[in-house]
Amino acid sequence: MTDTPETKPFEPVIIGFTCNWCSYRAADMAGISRMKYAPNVRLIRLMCSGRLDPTFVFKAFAGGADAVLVSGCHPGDCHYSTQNYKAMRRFHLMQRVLTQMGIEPGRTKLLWASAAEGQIFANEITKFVEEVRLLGPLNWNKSAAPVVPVEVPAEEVQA
Amino acid sequence: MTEQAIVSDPPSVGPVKHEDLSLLQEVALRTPGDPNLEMCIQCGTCGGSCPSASAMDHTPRAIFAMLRAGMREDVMKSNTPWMCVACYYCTVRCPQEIHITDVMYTLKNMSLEANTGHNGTASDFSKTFISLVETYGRSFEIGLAGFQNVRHFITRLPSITPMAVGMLTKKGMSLFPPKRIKGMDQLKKILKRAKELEAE
Amino acid sequence: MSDYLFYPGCSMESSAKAYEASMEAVCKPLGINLKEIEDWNCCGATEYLSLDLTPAYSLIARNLALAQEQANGTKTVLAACSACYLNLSKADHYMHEDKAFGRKINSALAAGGLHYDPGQLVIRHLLDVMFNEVGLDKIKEKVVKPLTGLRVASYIGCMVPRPDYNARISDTEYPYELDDLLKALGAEVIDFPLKTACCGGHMTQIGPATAFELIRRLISAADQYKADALVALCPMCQMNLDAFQGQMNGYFHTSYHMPILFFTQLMGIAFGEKPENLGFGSELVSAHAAMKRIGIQTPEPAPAKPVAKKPSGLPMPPPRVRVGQQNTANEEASE
Amino acid sequence: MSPAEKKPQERVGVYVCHCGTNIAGVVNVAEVSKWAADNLVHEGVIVARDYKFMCSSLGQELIQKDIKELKLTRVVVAACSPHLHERTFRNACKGAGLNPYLCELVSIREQDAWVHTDKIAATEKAKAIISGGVARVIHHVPLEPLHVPIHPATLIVGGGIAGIQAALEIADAGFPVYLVEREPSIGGHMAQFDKTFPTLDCSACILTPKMVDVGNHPNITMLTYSEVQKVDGYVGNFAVTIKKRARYIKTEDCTGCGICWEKCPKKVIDDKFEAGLGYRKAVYTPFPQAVPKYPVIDDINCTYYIKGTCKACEKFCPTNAIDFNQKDEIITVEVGNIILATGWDLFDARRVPNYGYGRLANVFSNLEFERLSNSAGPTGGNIVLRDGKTTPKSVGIIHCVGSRDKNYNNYCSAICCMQSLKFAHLVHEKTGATVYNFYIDIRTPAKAYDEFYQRIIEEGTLFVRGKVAEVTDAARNPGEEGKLIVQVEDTLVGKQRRIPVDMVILSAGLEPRFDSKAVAKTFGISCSADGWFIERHPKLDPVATMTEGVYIAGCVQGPKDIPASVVQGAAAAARILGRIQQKEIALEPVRATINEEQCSGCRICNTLCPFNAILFHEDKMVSEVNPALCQGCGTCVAACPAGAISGTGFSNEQILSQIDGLLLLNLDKKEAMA
Repeated sequence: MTDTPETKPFEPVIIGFTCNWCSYRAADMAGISRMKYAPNVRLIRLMCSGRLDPTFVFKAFAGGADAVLVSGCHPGDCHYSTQNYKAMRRFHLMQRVLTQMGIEPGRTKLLWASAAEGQIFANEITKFVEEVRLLGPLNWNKSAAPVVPVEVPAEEVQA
Repeated sequence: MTEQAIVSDPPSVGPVKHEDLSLLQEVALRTPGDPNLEMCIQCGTCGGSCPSASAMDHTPRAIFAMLRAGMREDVMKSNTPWMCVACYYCTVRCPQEIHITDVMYTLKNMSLEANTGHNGTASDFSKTFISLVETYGRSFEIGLAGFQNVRHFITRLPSITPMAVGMLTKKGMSLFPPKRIKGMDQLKKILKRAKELEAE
Repeated sequence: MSDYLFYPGCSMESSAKAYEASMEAVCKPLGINLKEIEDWNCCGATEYLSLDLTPAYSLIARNLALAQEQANGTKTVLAACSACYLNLSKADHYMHEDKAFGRKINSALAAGGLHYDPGQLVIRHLLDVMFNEVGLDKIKEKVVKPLTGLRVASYIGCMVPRPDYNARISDTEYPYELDDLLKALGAEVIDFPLKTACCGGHMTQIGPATAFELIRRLISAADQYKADALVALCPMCQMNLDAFQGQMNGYFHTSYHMPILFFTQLMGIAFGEKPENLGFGSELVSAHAAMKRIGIQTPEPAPAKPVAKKPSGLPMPPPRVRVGQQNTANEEASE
Repeated sequence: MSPAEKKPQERVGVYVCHCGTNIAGVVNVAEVSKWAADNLVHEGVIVARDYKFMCSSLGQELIQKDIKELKLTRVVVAACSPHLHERTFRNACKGAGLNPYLCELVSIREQDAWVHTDKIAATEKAKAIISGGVARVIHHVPLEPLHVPIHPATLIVGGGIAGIQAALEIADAGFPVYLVEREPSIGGHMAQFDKTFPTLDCSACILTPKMVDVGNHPNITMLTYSEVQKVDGYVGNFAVTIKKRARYIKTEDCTGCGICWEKCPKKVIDDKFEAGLGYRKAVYTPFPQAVPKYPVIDDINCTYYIKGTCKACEKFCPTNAIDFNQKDEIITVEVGNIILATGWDLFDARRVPNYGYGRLANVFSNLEFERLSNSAGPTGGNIVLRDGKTTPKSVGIIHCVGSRDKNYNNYCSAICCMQSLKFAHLVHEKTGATVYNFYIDIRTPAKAYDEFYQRIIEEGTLFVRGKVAEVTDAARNPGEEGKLIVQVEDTLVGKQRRIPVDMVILSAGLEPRFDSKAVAKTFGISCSADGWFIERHPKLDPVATMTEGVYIAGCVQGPKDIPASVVQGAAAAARILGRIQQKEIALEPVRATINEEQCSGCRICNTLCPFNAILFHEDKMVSEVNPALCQGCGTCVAACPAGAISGTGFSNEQILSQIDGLLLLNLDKKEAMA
């Protein structure tokens, strides 16, 4: 890209939580297979998506992240049998809280990827980055008031 | 980040600069949806399935190889797409899920643009058919068959006469063209705009 | 009573009047209420797609847009012609799958003040509706004159089972819908190996030799299995196999006599309708003998008297062909 | 808090690996390490180096030297995925006297250099990842691995050739083995085959001796006609619940004389062993050389269980070994390790309508043909048409049925080419018929395979390159009447051909077992989208899985032929023997612990734990984690409202500060902008 600083598109910073068994290995798989995706996501390895403490997510936003990705094994495939279901429940709860705090639901994403699904992992990340790019930088002062969740039309995300 | 563009946006028949594309890419991009054209493994399922393969100068598989090889002229001259009867056997059987029938349509479009003067019989039939539709908004079988046979199979006329008569007497088909649809102007506008878009 | 937006298609008005008649005759008792789409236009068959993709899809999409406008409540568009059915679902499918393409077609429609939201309508073929909506039980109820003793080959052809974008038909090569339906009418259905083979499509007009071969395969296979009639569900198939059977025989020096009927015609018979109201007698290869075997008296079509037909004399405007391509037909027509 | 105020309390060393050009090709490693040295001082980074190959002994020595000389208290290595080299660098630290768990490996290869092309962005990301690692490592605490004893016994699931090989290897080494098999006899698919490529020795002849060895081995407990229901515990100490289905035969009395199945009046189509081509009785052993020799009574088809009368077998049994009242039995066995060798299912060729299998009588599947050609099979080895007498004059063999096809299975089934060549030979040899092989590509990569191909060509097999479009009985001309017509494009000629034959053999592909996903779940291992079990590393660790103590061998891991399956069986056995020899095993000390002071006794965590590792002390009204059972998922840690539970290795401090670290970079940026 030959962008001059001012025309350079907004590059969101995204913190991603992965579980040790599926999604982190999916990321490895994507690497081993040299699949390319957007460099905006920085991963943190947990043993299980069930370990995700909502505080982590709030902390990430407070620390300047524009979005947070939570990923784990597919429902039913959890290495710890059912813990990712617990993660799922927490996630939706958390998303509601975040909305009240003025953070669009579009800034958090839940992604299931098995150890074999490097391609899916890569594609989903790229898609997510595009979605967040459209949302623009997370601005606390502006979005202090609760916002109505804005649905991004699928095709625009594609573009 | 060009990778993203590829990952996130499937090819579509949008205005694209064809000159900087390979022949294969051009065909793929001009076909609605993603025809998976680049995925061909040359297994021959299409050629084996095709009911009119015997009439084709190249089997569909061969055509795909030629597209890869960039043999534009030979492909444009080939009668293969014009012999396609759109039975979709190849499409559903293709192990690589290539939308072969749709690709054949695209190739017909391109060979008309290339105007190689080949495959007149087939393309004229399509043209006649459409010129009628563009006039009445509906097709007109008898007239169509009449045109086509006069133009290309004069010698066949005697042999088809009984049938033609049958068409008129038994099937009660009319010698007269259908009534124009009410929205003819509307349809014309739409087609005009569509042709402009196609040209883009 | 369930409503359907009905897209007849051009053949229904000319070559396939028998189909239209018999269809209406059987839909009523089965509670299928057809609302013809106001001012529909030709779907372009396989021809327009060959010339110009964008206009071709726009031509099809106009019908979808009209249907959407006139829908009020009904979502299902019913087509009886395979080619129409496929074209309508094809346009809907690709406008939906390929967003950019969808926008393009819609901007063409906009020129005519129309718009279609891909995925808004459900496009289905008559057979699919008969089998999956009405259901065999209900059809069996209506049977008053079982077709016992009639041996038929069920012929679905290409465009209903393939590519079948919405996976409505049981199989792309060996679907059982039509077989079961005809069995439900009491007919004896042969295991027809070519039930989804090609009838030749537009080849009759482009490469007659090829077309005749395809027709021969179907007719001879049905004949091998000693079928009394071959049952079709598409005007194009019926037309090719019926109208061109004579020429095919001439071409191969064979003497096949295989009546080609629409499945709705047989449904009508089984429902006790009068053959006259079902378009019998309009077939070129007479079904008289076949139907007689089960005690049905169908009008014996009068032998066609050869009258030379002068196509150039037909009242018809000169076809307007795209610029850049001179057209021999112009002169002929204008003379 | 602005970084400046913080007082570094640890001495951290940062080591950036080039991994040749793998990382250095995209990430500017020199810049990264310099940045770390300059900008992470507040975190206590006192040295940052980059080196060509950190994992090399020289690289490790570099780290060890710094630990000793610079008194490092923490080490961060930025290189490949922790799943690859975490152990390496931990050991390096250990070697230099630093507790291995004070070392953090962050991935800038799999998750940075390899997946990005924009060098600037990649370099920035590397910095962030490292700063995250540094921030995290500070909160690491010295840990000792948990040492648990290993139970010497091994469970092997699946009595096919892979399982048999593994069982014999371990048993011969003197350790106990439980071999669980679903069918009444071990032997698996190999027992059904006729000849084996490329040497053409008879499958039974080479397999049965091994089966007998298994049967007689003092260290092997065979549990045939049985299935694993539940697996508890962890590596070294699994408790496996197994259901032994009722045989209705007193095995201690049965001599396997065979009178019962002679006398049994009920004939049943044998769609398992004879692939539907032959019959068996309601009381039966799948095949004469079955191990164990005892039959089973199939209670679904047995007349007694249907009508309540018959008992012919009981009447004639010379040793009164029949027991109609036998019940299923549930047993539990203790094992230290597990090998899964559950094999494959055959692709159902009915799914390819255009090949007419199941509709056209003389279209056969490969398994059917194996039985047809097998001298112990229903036709005594005569290759004949379905009518049972006519010998085919021409045979078409179709490769890649259901394989390499996005409509069915994407993958190549690996064995079909050689198998089809073998079929061609057998047909030639036994019938002298004309044989056509229809192929897309001929794949003969292993030892003596291509020579076999050459031999088959020489024998006069006609090869047609093209994926067959359809097999039909619709004749187009008298020549085709009564034949099966194979319609195909001969891609080397570029023309469509219709080839009339008497018999068609479909080389249907291999598929994962129908219940593979459920099995994977039972044993806590992961399964690819297709359903094949996933190995720890596709090249370097093909028989281990991501789950400690569970190994895979044979086709369960992916389609493969007999030699490859045997190799994997032996390999898995060797891995386990190595483990058992150690007597005990070190486990990652990633565990949850509950601080009694803070625990409010709400018991939320108790129900969350999938391993029931949390017990509640009624007396003290507090919960406690049993470290032996805890697997360290951390769900309870996240759930504890009182924050009383902490997860070693993944404590809140560690993760929260890693977040800070990862974002440090943009904090700087944001400040810069402001």
